[in-house]
Amino acid sequence: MSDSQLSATRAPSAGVSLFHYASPQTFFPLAGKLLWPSWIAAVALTLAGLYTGFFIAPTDATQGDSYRIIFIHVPAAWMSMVVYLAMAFWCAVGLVFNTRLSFMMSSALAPTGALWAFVALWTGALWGKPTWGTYWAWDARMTSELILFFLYCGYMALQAAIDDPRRADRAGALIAIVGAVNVPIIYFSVKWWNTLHQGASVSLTQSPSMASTMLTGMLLMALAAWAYTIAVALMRVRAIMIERERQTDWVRQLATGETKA
Amino acid sequence: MSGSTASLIEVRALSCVRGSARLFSGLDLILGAGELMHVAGANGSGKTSLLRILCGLSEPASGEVRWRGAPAASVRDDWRSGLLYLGHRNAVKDDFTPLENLRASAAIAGDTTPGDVLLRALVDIGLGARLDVPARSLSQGQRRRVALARLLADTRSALWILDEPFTALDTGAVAVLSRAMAAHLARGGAIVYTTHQPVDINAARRQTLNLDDFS
Amino acid sequence: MIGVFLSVMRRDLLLAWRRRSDMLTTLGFFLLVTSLFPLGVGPEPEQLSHIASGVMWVAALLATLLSVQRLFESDEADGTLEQMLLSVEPLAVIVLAKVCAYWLLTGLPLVVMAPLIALQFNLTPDETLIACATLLIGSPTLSLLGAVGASLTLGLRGGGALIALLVLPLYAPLLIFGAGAVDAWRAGLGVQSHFALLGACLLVALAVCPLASAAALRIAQD
Amino acid sequence: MNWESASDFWHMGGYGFYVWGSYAVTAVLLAFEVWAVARRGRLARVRVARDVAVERMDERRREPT
Repeated sequence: MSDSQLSATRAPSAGVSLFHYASPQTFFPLAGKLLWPSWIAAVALTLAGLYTGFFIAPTDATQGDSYRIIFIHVPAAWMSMVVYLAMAFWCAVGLVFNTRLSFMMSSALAPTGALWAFVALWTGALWGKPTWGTYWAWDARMTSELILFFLYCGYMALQAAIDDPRRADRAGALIAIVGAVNVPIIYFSVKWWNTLHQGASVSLTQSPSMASTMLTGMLLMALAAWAYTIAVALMRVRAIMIERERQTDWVRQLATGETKA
Repeated sequence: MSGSTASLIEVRALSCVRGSARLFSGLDLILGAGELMHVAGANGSGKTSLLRILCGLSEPASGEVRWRGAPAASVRDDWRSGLLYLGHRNAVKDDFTPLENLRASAAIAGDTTPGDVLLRALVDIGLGARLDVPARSLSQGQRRRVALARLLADTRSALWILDEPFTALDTGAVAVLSRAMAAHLARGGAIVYTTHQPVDINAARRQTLNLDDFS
Repeated sequence: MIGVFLSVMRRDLLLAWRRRSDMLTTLGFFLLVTSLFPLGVGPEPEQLSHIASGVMWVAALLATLLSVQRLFESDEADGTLEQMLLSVEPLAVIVLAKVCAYWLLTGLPLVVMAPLIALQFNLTPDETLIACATLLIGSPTLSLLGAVGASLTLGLRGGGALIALLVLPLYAPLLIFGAGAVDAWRAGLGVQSHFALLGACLLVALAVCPLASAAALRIAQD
Repeated sequence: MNWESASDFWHMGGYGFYVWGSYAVTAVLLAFEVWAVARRGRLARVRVARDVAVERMDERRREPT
């Protein structure tokens, strides 16, 4: 029962030098190089996914064409969880190795994760109306998604409320990690509650009529969502780096165009 | 008192950033047994920030703090048990009497000084007549004395870190405190303090650190 | 370690005793909120007994949220928190002592008052017992999670709304397990699993929350 | 090919509102996010460039004295 492990991690670590790209200065140009491939992949995969989803995948026997919402709903729901885990991962790395860049990564991911959670909720509601006859059912997935959305909001609100960037990073990291520990508990509890109160809900992905082309469309869209998330997070982390490091020489040279990145 | 090196606390290439302002940088200091260090500097030069870094409440932006020759973060428990910090806030509860306050502070610090020593300290610092009065009805200077009584009762700490200890004290209390500081130095302890009023403390070895030189 | 735990707890209890009237605020809030529900949803006994445990749990949760944000406030304001951070004793133990004192002052009274509310909401004696037992096991977890929120938002503007946003999502599982027990009992199902899960939550919170809260306090004071 | 005509496509088997409601809102949100992030990056650079320019002006002003 000692907090010395936790507080000891705040000391500068000798291991930092191992992470070559952990310094904002070296990561900035790398992020810039990765940006265009990510955007191209995002656009290409989206086009391929939409074409497969709308023109190749057949109409579903039971749900009709309303099922085509899952091409964004399912990837959005996946991404909202993946992004939260990625965020918590970067926060943990930041706390352990004391790397500023990790905290910047997690702040860069949060708004996109919240966006995906919102999209999952929105499309879930619009899919629920024709399928369940109601926009909002207290279904286990939808309820956990809603709580996940609130977790994102809490993380961002906490960071926004703290002026000192170092305190904002660390306090945000702590709540992100506590949240990540809680996500499985929340999902389990909501699922458990749900089975007690009503019958099992219609499952989106386990529908027996799921044609392989439908699955292909969904996977393509999921990959597109990955690419988009990477691209937009890289863009945002570059902006954050400039904002946070505005007093350093490399940012000043960058902004005045004296060296190209 | 383990540790073979002479220095009690040592700081290398320290810099401190608060918000977006750089308070000081490139600061080195070494403090050994029996030494008194007065930290001077203009308002906002980072005196309080330096003291908080010295006791581990704040992390420096860069640089290193060493305790008895070892990196302070690696000997955190020894570091904490070897120092006594009094900030400009008194840590005195309005609803407690002076003695209750002193007992609570000792308990929080993990200090097992017996009750009669604490009582003696309160009497020595001139609060003998006000032992049963809640701190709420004490004057500003008397509340400060409640906090400072910890120093008089302390025999455990090697380093005292005092942020404006003389503020709000009358001449009698200043004399008591400076005697206590001199006695601590004579015992082989060290003191880092800030002050706005010139106070003569009897010390064999003294240093003055002006933070304006490092801004 | 036990010494510092007991003396910090005694200190907090004594301080609260010197300001007895503050203790009643949370309890008053709890009773008031639960009493307002029948006015909002109508006085049908059947309906009231159906929502009783949910109402009690939501009220307990809000009452905790309202009071827990002051947990570290006065210690921070007068500089005691700095001394706690500098203690030789582990900060997590000090935090745990404070949370225990806090629970005795705010959580336990709610549990004691719960039968009164159960009476108002037309619960049978069995159901009352179950509702009180869930609160007894669940409210310490509310206090522990609340302490993490309180230390993260210490000294921030808009702390009240922020702590709600941070902590309420984490309260969801407790609400489900806690309020669900009475429903399960009424449906003729066993309530063992509810209590087991509430107990598991409490154990996890006991292990994790004091450490997380201690880390958050160090961050807040940096 | 699933669709007879463009209007058939927009009709989406009677589920046009739900399907296009989902896709449109998602598209708008993503577009907004990209715009906002690009703007944030641009503004950050502009602000740093301005700070540097102000500092240089200060230096130049001080030089003659």
